[in-house]
Amino acid sequence: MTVMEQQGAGHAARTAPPPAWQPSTDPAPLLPDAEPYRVLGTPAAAHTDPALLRRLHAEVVRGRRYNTQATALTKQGRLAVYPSSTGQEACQVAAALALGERDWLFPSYRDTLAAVARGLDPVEALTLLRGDWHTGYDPREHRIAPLCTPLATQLPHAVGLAHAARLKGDDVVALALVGDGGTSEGDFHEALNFAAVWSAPVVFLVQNNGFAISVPLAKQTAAPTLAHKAVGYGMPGRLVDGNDAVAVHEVLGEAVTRAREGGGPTLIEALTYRLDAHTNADDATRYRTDDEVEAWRAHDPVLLLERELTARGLIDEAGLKAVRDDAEARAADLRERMNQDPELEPMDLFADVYAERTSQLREQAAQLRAELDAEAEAEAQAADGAEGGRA
Amino acid sequence: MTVMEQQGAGHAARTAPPPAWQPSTDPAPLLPDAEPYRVLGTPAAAHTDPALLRRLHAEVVRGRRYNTQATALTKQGRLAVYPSSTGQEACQVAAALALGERDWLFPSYRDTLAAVARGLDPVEALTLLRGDWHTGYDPREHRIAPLCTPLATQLPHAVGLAHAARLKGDDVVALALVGDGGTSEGDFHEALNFAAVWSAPVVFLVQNNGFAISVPLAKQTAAPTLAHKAVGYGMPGRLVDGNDAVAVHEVLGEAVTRAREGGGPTLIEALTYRLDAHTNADDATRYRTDDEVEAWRAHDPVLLLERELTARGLIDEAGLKAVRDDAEARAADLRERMNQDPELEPMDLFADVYAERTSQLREQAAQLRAELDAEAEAEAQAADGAEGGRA
Amino acid sequence: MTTVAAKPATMAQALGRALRDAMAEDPTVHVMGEDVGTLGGVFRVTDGLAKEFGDDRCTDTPLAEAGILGTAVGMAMYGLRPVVEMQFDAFAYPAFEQLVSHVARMRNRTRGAMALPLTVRIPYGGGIGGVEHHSDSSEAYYMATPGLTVVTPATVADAYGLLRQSIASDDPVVFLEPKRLYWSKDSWNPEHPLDVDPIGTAVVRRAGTSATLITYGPSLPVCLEAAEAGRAEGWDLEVVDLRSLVPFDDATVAASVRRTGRAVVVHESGGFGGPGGEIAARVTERCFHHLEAPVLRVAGFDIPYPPPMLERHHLPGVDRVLDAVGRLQWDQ
Amino acid sequence: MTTVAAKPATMAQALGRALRDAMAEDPTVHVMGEDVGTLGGVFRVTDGLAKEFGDDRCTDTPLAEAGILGTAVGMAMYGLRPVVEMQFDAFAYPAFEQLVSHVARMRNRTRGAMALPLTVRIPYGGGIGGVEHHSDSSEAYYMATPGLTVVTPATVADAYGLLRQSIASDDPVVFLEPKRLYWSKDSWNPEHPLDVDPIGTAVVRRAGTSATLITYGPSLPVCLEAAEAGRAEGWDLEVVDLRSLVPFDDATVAASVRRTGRAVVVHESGGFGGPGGEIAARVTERCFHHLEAPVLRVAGFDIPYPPPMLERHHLPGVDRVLDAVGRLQWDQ
Ligand SMILES: Cc1ncc(C[n+]2csc(CCOP(=O)(O)OP(=O)(O)O)c2C)c(N)n1
Ligand SMILES: Cc1ncc(C[n+]2csc(CCOP(=O)(O)OP(=O)(O)O)c2C)c(N)n1
Ligand SMILES: [Mg+2]
Ligand SMILES: [Mg+2]
Repeated sequence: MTVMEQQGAGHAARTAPPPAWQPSTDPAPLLPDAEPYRVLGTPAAAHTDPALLRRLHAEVVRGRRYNTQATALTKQGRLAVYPSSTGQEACQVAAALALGERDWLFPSYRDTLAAVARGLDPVEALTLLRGDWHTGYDPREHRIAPLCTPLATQLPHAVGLAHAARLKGDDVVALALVGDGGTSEGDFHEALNFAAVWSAPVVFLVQNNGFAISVPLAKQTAAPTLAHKAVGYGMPGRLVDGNDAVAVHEVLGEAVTRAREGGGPTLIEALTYRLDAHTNADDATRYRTDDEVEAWRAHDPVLLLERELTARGLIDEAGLKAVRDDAEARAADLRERMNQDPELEPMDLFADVYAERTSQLREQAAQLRAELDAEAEAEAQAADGAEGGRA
Repeated sequence: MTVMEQQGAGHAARTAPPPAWQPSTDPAPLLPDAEPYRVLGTPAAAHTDPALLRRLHAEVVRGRRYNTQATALTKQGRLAVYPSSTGQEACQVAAALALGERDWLFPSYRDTLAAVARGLDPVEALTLLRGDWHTGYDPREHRIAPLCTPLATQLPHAVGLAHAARLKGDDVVALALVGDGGTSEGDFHEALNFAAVWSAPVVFLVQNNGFAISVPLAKQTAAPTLAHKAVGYGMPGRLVDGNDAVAVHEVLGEAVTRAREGGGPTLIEALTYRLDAHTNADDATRYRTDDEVEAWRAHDPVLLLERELTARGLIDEAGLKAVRDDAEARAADLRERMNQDPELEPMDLFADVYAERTSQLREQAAQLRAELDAEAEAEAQAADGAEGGRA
Repeated sequence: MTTVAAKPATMAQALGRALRDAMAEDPTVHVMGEDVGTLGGVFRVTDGLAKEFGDDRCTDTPLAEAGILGTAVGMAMYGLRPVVEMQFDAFAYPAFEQLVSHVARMRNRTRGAMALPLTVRIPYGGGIGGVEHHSDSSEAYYMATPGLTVVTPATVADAYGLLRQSIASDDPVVFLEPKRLYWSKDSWNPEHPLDVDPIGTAVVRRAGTSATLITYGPSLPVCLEAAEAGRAEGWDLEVVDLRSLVPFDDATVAASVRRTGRAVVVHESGGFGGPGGEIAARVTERCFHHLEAPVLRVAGFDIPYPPPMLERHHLPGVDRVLDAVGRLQWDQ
Repeated sequence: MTTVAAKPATMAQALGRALRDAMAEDPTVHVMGEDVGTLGGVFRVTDGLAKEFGDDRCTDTPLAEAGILGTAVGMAMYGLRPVVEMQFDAFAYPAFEQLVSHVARMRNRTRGAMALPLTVRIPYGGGIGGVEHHSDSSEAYYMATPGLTVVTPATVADAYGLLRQSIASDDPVVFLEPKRLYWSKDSWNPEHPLDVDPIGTAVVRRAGTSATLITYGPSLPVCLEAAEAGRAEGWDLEVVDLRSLVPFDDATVAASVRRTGRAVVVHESGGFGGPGGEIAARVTERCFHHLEAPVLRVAGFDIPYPPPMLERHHLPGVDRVLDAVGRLQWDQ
């Protein structure tokens, strides 16, 4: 049958593709608000629970002190490297507090503070950065994934874990942290897409600190905001002032609840700033001005909380001092324990490559064993004043 | 200076992050319309230039015949595989026509028709799928990148090429084609992001045919539409009826012009359907119903054009026949030329791995040469009735 | 190990059966990948699994290999045993970072606290007339990545048994399926299908005295055929099937070469930087004074995999294997 | 080739100078990567380039390695000569598919019509106390990929000369920069900086008669030191610096081993499936009857690269090299 046979002259009738290919969702509820969500410094702050404010304050102050302590430890050679979260403590602390006991945290290299705020021993949290054996803790025990260095690669892990938990019927939520730079990686895209298609109970928190090492946000994206990426996956995007601990805590809390109740994933962009360099090895003066840093110091997460507590008369000098003393004591404990040399066992190199060592690894372990023995013997001989030759 | 010193009691003053971290663009203009753009079958069709309608019709009919011919060639063993674009001819043709002489086309494996409609000899376009030496044509001569099989990997190439052209001051636009499934790959994300950040003159056309082999769109994405992904990169997204050649042509034309004038990239989602199986090797009955296929046949791109031409009295039976005869003649020519055995030179295996053969490749080439000579000799001996042994 | 002649099946069927049995026995086994559900996979290996076990156990994922493997990592972190299908060898490359930086290292990174019991099935190699990117042999990449177990069956019985063992392994396994053997048929014993040697054990598929052909996967049938043809030249060739590249069975391979005094490594993967170099080097290290000639290699050429019309010139065939055997300095 | 003693410079400086000179001479040379602009790269190799040539010639890209390499492919298709920096070895893995499926094959796929003159600079190897993922040796992956040229300098003069040659090459080059030699200082001749042997040529860095140490990149200084230390044991060791793994200079290497009759391959990359297997195998194929002992290998262990506190146990050092030399069957 030709078209000619089907119809006569006149305007062609409209046909449309079958409904499956039609837009399925209204994008409006997925779009972030134009302004980042804030509580501190706004009238809404008056309604914030004083206990929450105090808790956030204590944790953020501890976090700040933890950051300065860890940075100091790099100078003493006690950490191989430290990517500081100074300035980002509100996000770190809120991330930890948003999660329940059985939930999982997926941190990046910059997020040891979140792990510590979740209750992990800071020495364990810093094991990898110390240059010792990796992770330092059992991820399953703490429900904290290993610190992740390859950018955005932990995001699909979070999605898979959350999905597995849901399949098993456990009401576990996974919270994954990533930086503004990390959003450019393909793994970010794939993870968010899987999460939305599977409606997995996972929350993505982008700490947008404006830089990926030296590269400013404008060279990273042309999007209205990073939160706008959410709509392309069919999940809601939220924009929040990342230095406002109360706001981040609230937005994260809502997203975690939504995920737990089967509502699927959320993408949250928190606007923040790292006041320190990228790591102790970085020279931030090469790519940003003191003025910029100063502008952000005026919006410091500690300051915002202390201002609110003070304004509402919820803390006094003594209270502030108590919080600082507590933070100081923890830092002193960390310093002391990090100043002890870790026990190292070179033979561990072969211990966990596979469940069972291959014959090749057994041979290599034997070789190293022999070398270490010879070394020890040579040292002993040298100590005895005897002449030591090559081992 | 502590906070206490800075201020007295009362409500904390509001501070905000410095402007660089604020949302920079209004997302509204980036969002696609809720309904796919259509011309054919709507009152707007009345204003379409008759010459354009005729041109599109002739090309789409040719395209359909090309598709059936190529599929037939797989049955005769003349093509190793053919991923048909039957049903998607409107997109293929519009993509070719949207581009100027110096613009570049970046096709996937399914887009040989777009290359042919752009003027490439169909035998050259099919060289790779024939199982012969790759590409078959000089990409620079035709400004058609090699057919790309690894999904979405050609998209960053298109961005890089468009960017390079702009840096050189050439007003070249690159048009990259990808499927709905391909949008899930990391390379899609990275390419769109680079394009937007660089404001590269590139247009992305997603042919959303509802399936990635057997996987339906609902398992691929939860987004309102694929065009909504655009906003996450800061580029406009457009949604169009991909079986409406006039609409696709218009939307592509606008995007190409915008890119050429320095307006940056556009993401276009064209809603379409492949009426054939994924390739000749696929069995589409495993994952879709006849009803669905029939529903789409009623929205066939050929039909839509013929209905419009007929309705406006722009074509008669003789005109239709002329178009079909032309398509038939081209198909016959293709069939005839594809039925000739291509000339194959096994030694070409080593010709283009590097500009200059390594000593290793020279040795390997010598080995193959010796084997081929021995084979030829053995065949000659066998033909002479002599006893041939192992070479 | 001998296969009790019973029901003949193709390798693809045996693999499908292995997946089914593993899923039936262990509810933590999940199959995931592109087109593995409704379609049953492009090679139909997963046919019927979604129907029998539901979409949640056999899942058509979005089209993104890093995402597939990355989410599988997360699932394994939570205690599942994901079995991932990569559609073709070259389409596993997008997941390379996940494989090398996470899959291979998670156990080590966590001092054994968090092993990843996941299997990545990759159809590999050529000989099926595939166009570009459909015939890569990528085993060299996986071999060079500590933490991965690399398994490849060459027989129908091994396809079943080794896949079951791989899924049961607490370590991540790259399970390489020789595409051109998918349709190879053999009798095997469905009553005792697990009755094959463990991963890490090479098997002498044909005993011989003149020289050893060391091979695996798609090249095993070629070597067996070459060994038969070699009898006409007066050679009695031994054929060793490696079965896994990691762990590598040095003992079996070296014992064979010490017996025969000569060896040729045969594989389809490119020669330069391919598995053969490693194998030849370690055999030589272990058998130097037993060798009458250098260990030779017959491999694919060092070129991108050729198009269907030329692949026969690339693939190591019987003649090329016997030519190499002929160069093992028989006169000395 | 001798380097006229002149201005001493670090390897990082020589590399930066090579980039600068290439950009100055050829306007189609573009540098791109993460932090290569304002910051000058995390190793400061690209310091000053953005200032001198502008952001369009030295570009801070978005953070996405597949995107960086993929867009570089497109730029090369249009006639530019991109020089891509990957920040660390392990962060090149996201670009693996682009590298293997496109960069390595574009010339072949287009029958030579579209070559890709691009250079991928990758800082590689350990010894700098880097945490996880910052010390990988990934050369085995690139060696096994036909179509790639794989270059690695070990001296300051070669850093300059080989990088210039790589950028000038019409084929894609993976240019591996030994991280721990970035700060190595040497005199070189800035007047004739290009006066080094071409890519594909191995160089005897120290002549000797007892055995040949075959090495490259970060292990060259170790081998030279071992050769000096070996004098005390009565060995006069020859040291060959490969300079490029692809093309591989069979002639120079085999000639040396035929002279000395013994060889040890030394590299930092893992042994199993690493470059050493290939090298040992091909040396043995070519020199079998000249060899007094099997070619031995000293390599990193077959483990994920260890953390800073343990890396000294992993890295091949002088003692391990001399131990291997000692096992070259001197009594026979
Ligand atoms: C895949 C990958 N590429 C590159 C790097 C090197 N690198 C480490 S941190 C960093 C910048 C990350 O920026 P962002 O995501 O914004 O996080 P931030 O450091 O600001 O917290 C880069 C490029 C990496 N770790 N992983
Ligand atoms: C990286 C990669 N993964 C998998 C494949 C195998 N494959 C070929 S086509 C296809 C489906 C693509 O679907 P879509 O993008 O919607 O394009 P369509 O075929 O519908 O035109 C798949 C999975 C591939 N070519 N590349
Ligand atoms: Mg950042
Ligand atoms: Mg599709």
